[in-house]
Amino acid sequence: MSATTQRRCVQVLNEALHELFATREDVVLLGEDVLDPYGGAFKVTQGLSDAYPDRVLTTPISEASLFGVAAGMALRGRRPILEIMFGDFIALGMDQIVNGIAKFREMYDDQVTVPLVVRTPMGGRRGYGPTHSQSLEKLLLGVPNVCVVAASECHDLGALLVHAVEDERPVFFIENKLMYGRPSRRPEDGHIGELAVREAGGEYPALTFSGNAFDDASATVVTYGGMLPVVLDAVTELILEHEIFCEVVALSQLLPLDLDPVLESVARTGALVTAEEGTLTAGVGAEIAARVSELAWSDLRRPVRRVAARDGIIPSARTLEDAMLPRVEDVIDVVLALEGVRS
Amino acid sequence: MSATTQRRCVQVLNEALHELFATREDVVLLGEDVLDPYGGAFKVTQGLSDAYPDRVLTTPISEASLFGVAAGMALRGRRPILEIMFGDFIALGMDQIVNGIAKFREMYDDQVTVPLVVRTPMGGRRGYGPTHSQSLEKLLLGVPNVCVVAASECHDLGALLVHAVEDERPVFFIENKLMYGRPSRRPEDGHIGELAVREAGGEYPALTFSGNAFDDASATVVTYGGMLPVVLDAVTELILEHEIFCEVVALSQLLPLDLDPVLESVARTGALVTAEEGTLTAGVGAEIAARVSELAWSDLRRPVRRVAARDGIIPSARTLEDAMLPRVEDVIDVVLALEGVRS
Amino acid sequence: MAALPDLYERMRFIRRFEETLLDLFSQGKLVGTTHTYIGQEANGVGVIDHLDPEVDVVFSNHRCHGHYLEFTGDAYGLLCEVMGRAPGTCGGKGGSQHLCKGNFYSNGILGSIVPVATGIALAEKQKGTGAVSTVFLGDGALGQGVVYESLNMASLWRLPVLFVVENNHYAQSTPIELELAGSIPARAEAFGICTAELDTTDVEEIHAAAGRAVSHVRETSEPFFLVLHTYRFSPHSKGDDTRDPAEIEERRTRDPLLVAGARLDSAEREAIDARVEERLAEVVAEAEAAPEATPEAAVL
Amino acid sequence: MAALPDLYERMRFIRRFEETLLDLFSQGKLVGTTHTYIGQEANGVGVIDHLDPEVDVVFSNHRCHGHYLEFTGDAYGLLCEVMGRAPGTCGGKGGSQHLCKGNFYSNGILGSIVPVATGIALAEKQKGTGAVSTVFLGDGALGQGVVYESLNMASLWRLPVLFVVENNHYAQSTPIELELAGSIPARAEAFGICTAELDTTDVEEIHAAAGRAVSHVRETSEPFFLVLHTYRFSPHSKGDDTRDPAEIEERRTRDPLLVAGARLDSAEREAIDARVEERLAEVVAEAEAAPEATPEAAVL
Ligand SMILES: Cc1ncc(C[n+]2csc(CCOP(=O)(O)OP(=O)(O)O)c2C)c(N)n1
Ligand SMILES: Cc1ncc(C[n+]2csc(CCOP(=O)(O)OP(=O)(O)O)c2C)c(N)n1
Ligand SMILES: [Mg+2]
Ligand SMILES: [Mg+2]
Repeated sequence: MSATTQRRCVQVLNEALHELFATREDVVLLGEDVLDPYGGAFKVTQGLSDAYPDRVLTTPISEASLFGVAAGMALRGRRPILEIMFGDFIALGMDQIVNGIAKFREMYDDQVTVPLVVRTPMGGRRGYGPTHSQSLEKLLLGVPNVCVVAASECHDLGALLVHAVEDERPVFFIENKLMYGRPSRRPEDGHIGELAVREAGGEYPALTFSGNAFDDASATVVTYGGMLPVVLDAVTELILEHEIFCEVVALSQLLPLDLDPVLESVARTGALVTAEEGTLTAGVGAEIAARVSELAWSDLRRPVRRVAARDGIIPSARTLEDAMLPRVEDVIDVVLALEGVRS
Repeated sequence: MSATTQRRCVQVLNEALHELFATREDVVLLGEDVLDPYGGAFKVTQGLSDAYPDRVLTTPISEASLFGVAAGMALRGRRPILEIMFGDFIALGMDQIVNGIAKFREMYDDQVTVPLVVRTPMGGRRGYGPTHSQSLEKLLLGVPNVCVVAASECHDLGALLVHAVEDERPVFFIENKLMYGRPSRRPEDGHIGELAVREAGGEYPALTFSGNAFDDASATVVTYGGMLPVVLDAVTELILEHEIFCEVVALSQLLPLDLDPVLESVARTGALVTAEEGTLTAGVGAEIAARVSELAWSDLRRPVRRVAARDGIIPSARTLEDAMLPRVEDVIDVVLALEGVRS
Repeated sequence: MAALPDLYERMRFIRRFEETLLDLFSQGKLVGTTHTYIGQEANGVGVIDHLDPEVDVVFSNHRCHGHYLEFTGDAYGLLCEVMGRAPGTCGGKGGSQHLCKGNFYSNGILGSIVPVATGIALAEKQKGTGAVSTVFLGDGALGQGVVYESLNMASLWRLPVLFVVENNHYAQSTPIELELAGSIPARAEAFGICTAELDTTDVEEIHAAAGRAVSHVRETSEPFFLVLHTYRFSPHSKGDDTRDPAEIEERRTRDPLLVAGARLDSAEREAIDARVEERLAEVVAEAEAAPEATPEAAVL
Repeated sequence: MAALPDLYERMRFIRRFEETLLDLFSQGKLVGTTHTYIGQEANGVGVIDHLDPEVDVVFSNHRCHGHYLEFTGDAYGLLCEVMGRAPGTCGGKGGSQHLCKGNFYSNGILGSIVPVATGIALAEKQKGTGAVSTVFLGDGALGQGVVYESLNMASLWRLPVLFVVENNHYAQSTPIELELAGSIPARAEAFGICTAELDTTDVEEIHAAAGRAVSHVRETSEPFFLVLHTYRFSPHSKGDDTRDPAEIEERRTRDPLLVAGARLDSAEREAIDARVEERLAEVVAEAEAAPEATPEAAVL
């Protein structure tokens, strides 16, 4: 294993923050418990306040206002990075997001921009219970004029974060709790593990994975963020146990949605499955399914299927949580259930 | 015109509130400026505080907490109706909604229910500008365990509201600003105006409209709330100008989605258009399109198309607002653009 | 620092501008909504005169026209904006409640502007511009929790924010007794913030107190909380007013324009009034002649 | 009204329960998270002893085990809940932070419980039950604006809410100086709410002050704001603690168990301690033998 692949994702993000702070004077970071030696609940900001005491601000527990404070700073030429300790707490900021952050540029007739980044971890599988395990990025998809980026361990996390900070738009940078501890896995020689990978798109690219060198495949699975490893395990098992090949598209930009890589893959495979960790209804998969059904109507041999968490709370007990969140088997089952799947 | 059809919608809602207060001691109403003689910004609560001074509470401007206060009351056996003056302000309550109201029952293992009703007007076309014109019910669709009901002038508004108050679930009862002033239009002899109407579903039924007695039609248009009159005008014009017949399904229950009436209509028409006033991305239409594409795959002759507001702010100037929100012509254009539309 | 005739003229202009808006509404030349500043002019004029529009920042709320006119002087941009004309400050997109020009901003969600103004103060402090970030809020907006979150942060971080509470004793139709408990200044003092409280319509008194408040913020880079008890004569927005007419009449005896006007000699006052009418008529004529905002502008 | 041995026993039980949880965590028998009440026991015990679990209501936060045990006496339900066992209070769905049993509730979003507790008080007042609605919050949670929105409503509407602030001087890793400006009691006084403030670990003192607070709420149907300065000995949740160990050691000299224990004769104290161990061992054994929560239960 090379040095690159051994860095954990939390470290990659942390280094990107250090790089940003070193290169841009206007970057500031604020959030709860972000100071050293604690360095944030998930340790992403470690070392930052020691190095840049004036540009790292630990805050009271006032999420609603923090979004507003970051917006005010962004309006006045700073590049604030707001760390929200758990993604579940973005609900506290919805008014500032919907009625402020997302509106200022357009309603003020392009006289201003709001270049802020909200970094926050989503996702369950740690037994944190109903209010600390959700994948709420879905709540942001209906908000025009913001950008939602969902990092995965196979993306160039550092580059994504740097782009987010340099973006003139407000960017919600969704991290994942389990991802932090995993090794960053970047393509080497066009491969990650056994799978061939292509990277395409702009600043927040999508990765397309294939187990058979982009030859005929049975279906495309589109996913993002913390759900990617689950999907990769599923497609690997589909190859090994069922000799079924799927392509996987891992998006990093959820809003605005750029579905070109998905459409290209669907043109090859004729079938699409969406997979996300959030609850099913009105999830990312809904918008993707609606768009792809319309844009790739003639390519699709069967309806788009969605894999997601059940519509309900995320229980604390691991047994219950496991049953509620989408698993490797769920992805496999849906692919196998696609009528006439090529094998 | 009969007496029934002459009542304006605001009056129907107001009478339903009076009926609820007269029949149930546990019903209370709270909100900003709801006291007489003012009777609420849109006058829906008129006469209520004079008649029931102890059960109508005017509140400080504290939307975030109001959702919590209503939740606390509902947990303890009251039936609170919370009026939120403009639907745009539900963003202020998202935390209470997502992390409290929607969770209590299930995360407390069904030991409690949270039977509250949030009444709020959505919608534009009055020149109120970016923060007072939105259709934000889309933000609620991704929240499991709540019920979203969108009233339209053709539904039995009073019955919908009574059911909402009697529902054990938290119900978001979406009204529409323009609807208030319009006459309530209930089916008479199975017709509303020239269109035949069928009502189906449970407590929050859907209405299916047909211009040719449910004979062959070219497409189904599914819509709700304040968008219904726009769609009805469009289908009427399609009949008169283009001799194209569409069925219209006006949902009243948006969450949980019950799409049976849509599926039945699509089985007849083979095509579906969704129409809503909210912005396109991650709207109600996305979830409907995703579901119908999957469930009615073999019935659909063409992809589901969506009509919605452009993804952006809703400008104040009426010229700009008109250009941004979906209009009669937009519905007509999309129907006409359906490949091979039957005429 | 403006002298009384000047302060009077600006108040008079705001008054007549707002009355004109209400007229235009009745004539159907405006749609949407508007919240006029009639009766409260001494506050905006008395406070904002101490600010430098090139450096300082103002964040206002739904009742922002007076603040906007005083800070930017741009009556034409505002009238066009409210009328939905293309040369409007925000091209017609924002309308009455959502203005932005230079260092002036407003937004229509009560309370939510306060953390943004706090963030602005933080940015300006970090940049070392010496700017004062002033935010205007009503008694009703004090119901919003983000106000207290902001007071806490402004105090903790020693931010140069001037919070100006215009307590006109009503939030829409609701009298203050039904929306606000306890004491307004104590709410800021509890966070360790200096406060001052005035119950006057005298622009000179307000001007003096505001001068001290602004200096405090500018010199110490600490927040200040200025409470101005006031009254509005016009309805909340355009329409119905459920207040006791006798109460309004009683308040009109302390009309800030009367108070200030009485100190001017009548010839001077009449000359000012005439100048205001003239300027306003010009602005109205120009705005009425301006092209409507065009849909193309709304397309992204 | 409980006597000292009783209060001591309950504190001791909470202490040992929480220590046991941390042990089980280290052994990998628990997952997720937990926030222990170690060091703060005198607050929960001193306050809740005045409440009637049949009538009164408690809403607690992330650090809720002590409150739960004192109010419900249900150690088995709590341990099963935290361990993800089927007989857990909420069938394993809620876990450590999201408890509900009878008139007890907790939730893990800081501050957001306060308006809910306020609504509970409003409901109970309307129903005329005479219930006191008690809500526990930390110094950190005072950063949340909904707390002030709730204080305003509780005062305006004269609601029977007892707000109990447990100021343990830290919010997670953040010392109070970096999260809180001004004065804690003044924040409630500004809304016209009566307050009391205690800086003690003596359960008898807390018990007495809380008795007065609860009586005030019950008799006047008005809110009360009780500020208890305190300290936690254990880490914020399970793991890392960035506080100065010397500070913790110094605080341990005022351990509420030491303070109360010193007033008991040692034979009595030892008998209590032994009884606590016995009861706890039973609870642990039973919980370990209980079946895991089953997925079926999670399906709607
Ligand atoms: C969050 C929010 N809630 C409600 C409203 C509707 N509204 C607009 S102005 C107003 C009253 C505001 O009262 P106050 O803050 O005292 O200002 P005033 O109108 O008296 O100047 C209300 C309720 C709003 N714009 N935003
Ligand atoms: C809205 C929200 N923000 C952040 C958190 C994460 N969090 C849990 S406990 C805690 C510190 C709370 O401090 P305090 O209120 O003083 O209570 P203590 O833990 O000291 O008992 C934080 C930041 C949360 N649970 N909810
Ligand atoms: Mg007011
Ligand atoms: Mg604390």
